[in-house]
Amino acid sequence: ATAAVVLAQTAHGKAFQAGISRSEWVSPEDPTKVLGVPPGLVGTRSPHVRLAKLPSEISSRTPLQDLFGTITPSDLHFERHHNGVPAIDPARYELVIHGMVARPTTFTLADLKRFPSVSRICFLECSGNYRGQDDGKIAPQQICGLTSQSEWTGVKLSTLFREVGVDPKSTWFLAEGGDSAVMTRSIPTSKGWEDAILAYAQNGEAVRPEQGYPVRLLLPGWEGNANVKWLRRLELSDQPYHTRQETSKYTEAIGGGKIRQFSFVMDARSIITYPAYPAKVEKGWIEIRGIAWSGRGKIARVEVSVNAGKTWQTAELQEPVLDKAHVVFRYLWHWNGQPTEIMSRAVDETDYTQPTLKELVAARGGNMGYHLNPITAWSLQPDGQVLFKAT
Amino acid sequence: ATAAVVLAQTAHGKAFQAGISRSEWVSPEDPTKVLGVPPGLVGTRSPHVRLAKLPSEISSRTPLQDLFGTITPSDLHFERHHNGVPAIDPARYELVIHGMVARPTTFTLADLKRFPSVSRICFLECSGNYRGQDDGKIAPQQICGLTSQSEWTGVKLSTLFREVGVDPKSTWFLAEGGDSAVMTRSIPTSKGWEDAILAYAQNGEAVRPEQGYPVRLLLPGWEGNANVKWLRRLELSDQPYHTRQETSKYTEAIGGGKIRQFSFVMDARSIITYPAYPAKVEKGWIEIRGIAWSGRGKIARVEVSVNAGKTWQTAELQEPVLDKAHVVFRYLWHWNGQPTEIMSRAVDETDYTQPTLKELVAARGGNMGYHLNPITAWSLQPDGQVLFKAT
Amino acid sequence: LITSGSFPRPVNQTRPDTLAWPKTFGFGKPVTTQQLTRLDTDVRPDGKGLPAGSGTARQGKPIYAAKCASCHGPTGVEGPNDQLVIIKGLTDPAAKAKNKVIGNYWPYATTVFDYIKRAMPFNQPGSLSDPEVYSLTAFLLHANGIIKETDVMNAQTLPNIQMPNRGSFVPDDRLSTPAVR
Amino acid sequence: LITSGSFPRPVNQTRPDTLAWPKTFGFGKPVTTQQLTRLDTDVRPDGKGLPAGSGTARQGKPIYAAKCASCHGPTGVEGPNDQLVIIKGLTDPAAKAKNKVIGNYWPYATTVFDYIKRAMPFNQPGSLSDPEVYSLTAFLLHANGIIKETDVMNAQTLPNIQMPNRGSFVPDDRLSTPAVR
Ligand code: HEC
Ligand code: HEC
Ligand SMILES: [Ca+2]
Ligand SMILES: [Ca+2]
Ligand SMILES: [Ca+2]
Ligand SMILES: [Ca+2]
Ligand SMILES: [Ca+2]
Ligand SMILES: [Ca+2]
Ligand SMILES: [Co+2]
Ligand SMILES: [Co+2]
Repeated sequence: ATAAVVLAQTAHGKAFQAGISRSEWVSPEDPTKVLGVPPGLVGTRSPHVRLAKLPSEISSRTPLQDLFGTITPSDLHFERHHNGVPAIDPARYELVIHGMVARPTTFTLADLKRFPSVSRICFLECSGNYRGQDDGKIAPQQICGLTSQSEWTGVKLSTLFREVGVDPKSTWFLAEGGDSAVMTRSIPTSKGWEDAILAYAQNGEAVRPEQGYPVRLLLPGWEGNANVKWLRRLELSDQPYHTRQETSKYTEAIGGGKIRQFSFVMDARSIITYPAYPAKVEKGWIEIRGIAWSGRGKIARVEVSVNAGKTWQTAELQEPVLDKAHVVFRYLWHWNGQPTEIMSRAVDETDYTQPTLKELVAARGGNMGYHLNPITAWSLQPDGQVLFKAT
Repeated sequence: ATAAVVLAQTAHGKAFQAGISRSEWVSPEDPTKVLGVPPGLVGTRSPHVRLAKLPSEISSRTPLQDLFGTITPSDLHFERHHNGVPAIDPARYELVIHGMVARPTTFTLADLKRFPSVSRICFLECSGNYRGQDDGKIAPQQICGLTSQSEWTGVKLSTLFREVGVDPKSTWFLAEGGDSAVMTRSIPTSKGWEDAILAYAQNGEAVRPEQGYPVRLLLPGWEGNANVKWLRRLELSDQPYHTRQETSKYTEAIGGGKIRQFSFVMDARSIITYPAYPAKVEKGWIEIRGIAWSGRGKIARVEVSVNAGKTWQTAELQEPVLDKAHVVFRYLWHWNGQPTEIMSRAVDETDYTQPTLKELVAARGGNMGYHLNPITAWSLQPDGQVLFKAT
Repeated sequence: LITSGSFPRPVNQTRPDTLAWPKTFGFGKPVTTQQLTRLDTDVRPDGKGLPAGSGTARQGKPIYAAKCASCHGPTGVEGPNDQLVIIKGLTDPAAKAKNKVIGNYWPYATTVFDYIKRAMPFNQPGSLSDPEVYSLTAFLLHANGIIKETDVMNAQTLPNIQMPNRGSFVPDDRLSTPAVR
Repeated sequence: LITSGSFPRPVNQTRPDTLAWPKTFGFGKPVTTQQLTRLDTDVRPDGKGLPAGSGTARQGKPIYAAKCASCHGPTGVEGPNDQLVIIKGLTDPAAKAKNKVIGNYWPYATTVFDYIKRAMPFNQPGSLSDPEVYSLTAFLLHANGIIKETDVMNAQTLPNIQMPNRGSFVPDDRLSTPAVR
């Protein structure tokens, strides 16, 4: 169709040649009467779709209320880093594994890709992922937008442990990043044998810079900070290192003067993402939608209350329900227009049930801190406004 | 950390403010000594990662050999359209359902999103997805890059059929797009009741323009062309319409003067994506990797031959193995450096086994055409080159 | 031959998960006549959907020359875009196999009308009047040796055209078996 | 108290899918001494990893003023960035609860050395010499009331510093139960 393409190029040549952003195009009155844009090199979002993370000085949050399903687009994956995102040249990249190993080894990126590989869909979540606001005018993105989900591909850490001959006496290893925080965390060696992955791909493509390009540690179900990005070194040891991140930070007071350390696992959680601030709703049939996840394993069920927690009904879960993964839940409800509160609570396969904020704070001797996974309530106003309410 | 951010903005202010592309950054010699880029609005690819579709005049192909896992990044999803990608304003978007229905109804995009929703991961594939080349210098992208996979979210078509009261006597419906081809296909009404979806989301976000923004028809397992994009109208009928796409195109000669029409289902297929042209390999251990899929249901197994089809071994499948979805397979192999041919064949739950090209063409009376899903062989040369070979 | 019986007639199944649903959700609005007038322009083989108006090959000839020939060639065989008219007297088997056009491949004449109306000319889609489309349809059917130059194509005559290749089309026979077909 | 026994000691399990694997794949290269000299700078609570060199709070004071005070305040409490030194005499409970710094929160003094060396100053990470890091560590420990201004911090003395809050840290107690903890 040479002539057609010549014509197409007359109209759209720049887009075809230069991959010009679709945002420069205006929607015609009747698109059936205008020849469209020819096939391109890299796709674009519709200019009518505005999606963005919400950046602060230290993190950037996923717009949970704007998303569907369970996969987070890689460019909207939450960010949390301590000294910024480094720009790493993959040709110079090396991963060193040493310490209590028989064969201290350095791997290039190409080396890592040669090993037997694995893919899995799982969530990541920062353990500092909770925020409330008194006027209720906050969206899921603000409340708990420090969680996202990807399909990760990489090499099982156990495969590399085997390759370098990890000493059976090793109980901890240090994971170190190549960012300018030279981020370090101590991880139990058992997690490395169990299900840790060195991920070099995310949602089909190379891990994004914000998520650890070219290689990150992935510890399914464990707090984001321990999933060290831009991974450059693993040192096998017989004790933890007590780095700044695992002492000064990412520890939480739990009452009686005690501080919990090495609290890796993310407890079960859920949030209704629709209806949720800033959406407004009409009375009538509403499909209540949200996501639920647990670092302990699979979600067993999600319960929804439409009467401020008085009674609870079981929501429908979208199959497949994966281990340590965001799962979509839905509950069909007829709203009569009267003010009420709706909320969801996740129950995982260990029977752990997502608590209210009050229960959580009480269990921790009155302290707030990391690992806050409370039930989130949405208060439906007579005018259809949906406001956050702490539980 | 106000001061830190002030400093960060001095260095990176433009990126932070304007979401400047990471491709404008240069990797420093030692990234641990340079403060990184602060959290942003929308993530970017590493400038070291070059991923692109391969556009022709009428389609654009997914770089299968460059991808990992099963999800195709939305901007690399294959494109096939007949009169270009329209620019549709979602505020003016309407879907009309009429014909053999009790209540002819027009739905806005917001209306469609209010109905009970569903998500599923499945592949799409153009039924014209096969290409060979005599010198063997073609990558999976050229051979069969007209297939991609997404997590789709939308409303089940059966939900809308129920809403508008589809006449039980309806056997076919017309699906019509709002592009400038005003693309039309006749679809059996039974598929609508069974598992068709009107998808408004793809991999977490709105369907991309190239894939049918704001709403496309999704017919899991059925040839791409029938999954009408930019969907604007469904007319329920008691007979097919015999549109140009389903008569002049997307029909195939099968011998004896017969032409197969309405051949919707995509037969089982697989391809080794590593090692594959243009990769070069070394002798030693190689993880053979690829994807397999079937429009008839689940992949039962994938078999790999490393001796030009003389013997076959069962490959490992990455869980979860989903219905009508790309699944990753792997086979660990030690290459002694001698020339050989490696190939994979998919077997699905109906026991359909992917044929060679010769078997396929013989079964169709010597004809090529649509629905060519042959085994793809890769010929390993002594120098490690990997060349395509037709079977 | 493709009949409506070629595909299973679905029972209006009730999905188990819909049992607790209201009869209708009530989202959406009734379709208006204006909407259907604008959108419902499709044409079925039985002629349903064909508009008023008519045309002949003789009337179509100048329209074709003005609006189509630049892409499909002066006589519909030269391209550069899709060949629309049979090339006669081909002997090379490869060339013969590719010579699949309206006159020797398409099963229904109504499809010609439907497609031209919705998609052509490629660079000005949706710009033709119904008489123009009838005339162009007649022109292409005549050029392919199906009708006479003066035959009038309209809502009555077009569905009655017998296309030579119609009997070749068979429904899908693959799914009853795991065999390669 | 956190001990190595707080987490299960793993058996070097052999995954069933690895039984047919070679003993090693042989991908990668042996680590060199030069690589470890460059990379292996971490410091454990037992002092493993501490380099040669030493420093005192007195030596650290001018370095702090020159390289740290702009972000952490002249006395380590004013900010704008993280508070590094205990604020004494707080009465408001909310303010007291936030007063969690090196001197009253951190369990090990080695962490101060390790972190400053790897990440500070924020805008010039990795720029300090080992004696500078010893001196700054001594300065912050002194400012927090842990050591004297003239105490010499080096590979022998630093691991012996007893941090007051060390006994407060307990291992994770959540996973043995579905209860909220
Ligand atoms: C600017 C170029 C251009 C012009 C002008 C044009 N066409 Fe086309 N035509 C095409 C292209 C390109 C295709 C193939 C579209 C596709 O693949 O979906 C096509 C396809 C067709 C087909 C379908 C052919 C087949 O075998 O499936 C018909 C019929 C047709 N055109 C008729 C016309 C008529 C009648 C006119 C004038 C009113 C016209 N075209 C003007 C470019 C053009
Ligand atoms: C340009 C600003 C800046 C300068 C200069 C700076 N810091 Fe920092 N410092 C920070 C920031 C920001 C953080 C928090 C980083 C994070 O959250 O991971 C921090 C954190 C720290 C911490 C950890 C505090 C805690 O409670 O976890 C210590 C200790 C520290 N700095 C010491 C120093 C020393 C010593 C110097 C001088 C050699 C210095 N800083 C210079 C900005 C700075
Ligand atoms: Ca494009
Ligand atoms: Ca923790
Ligand atoms: Ca960015
Ligand atoms: Ca087909
Ligand atoms: Ca119609
Ligand atoms: Ca060390
Ligand atoms: Co062409
Ligand atoms: Co601040």
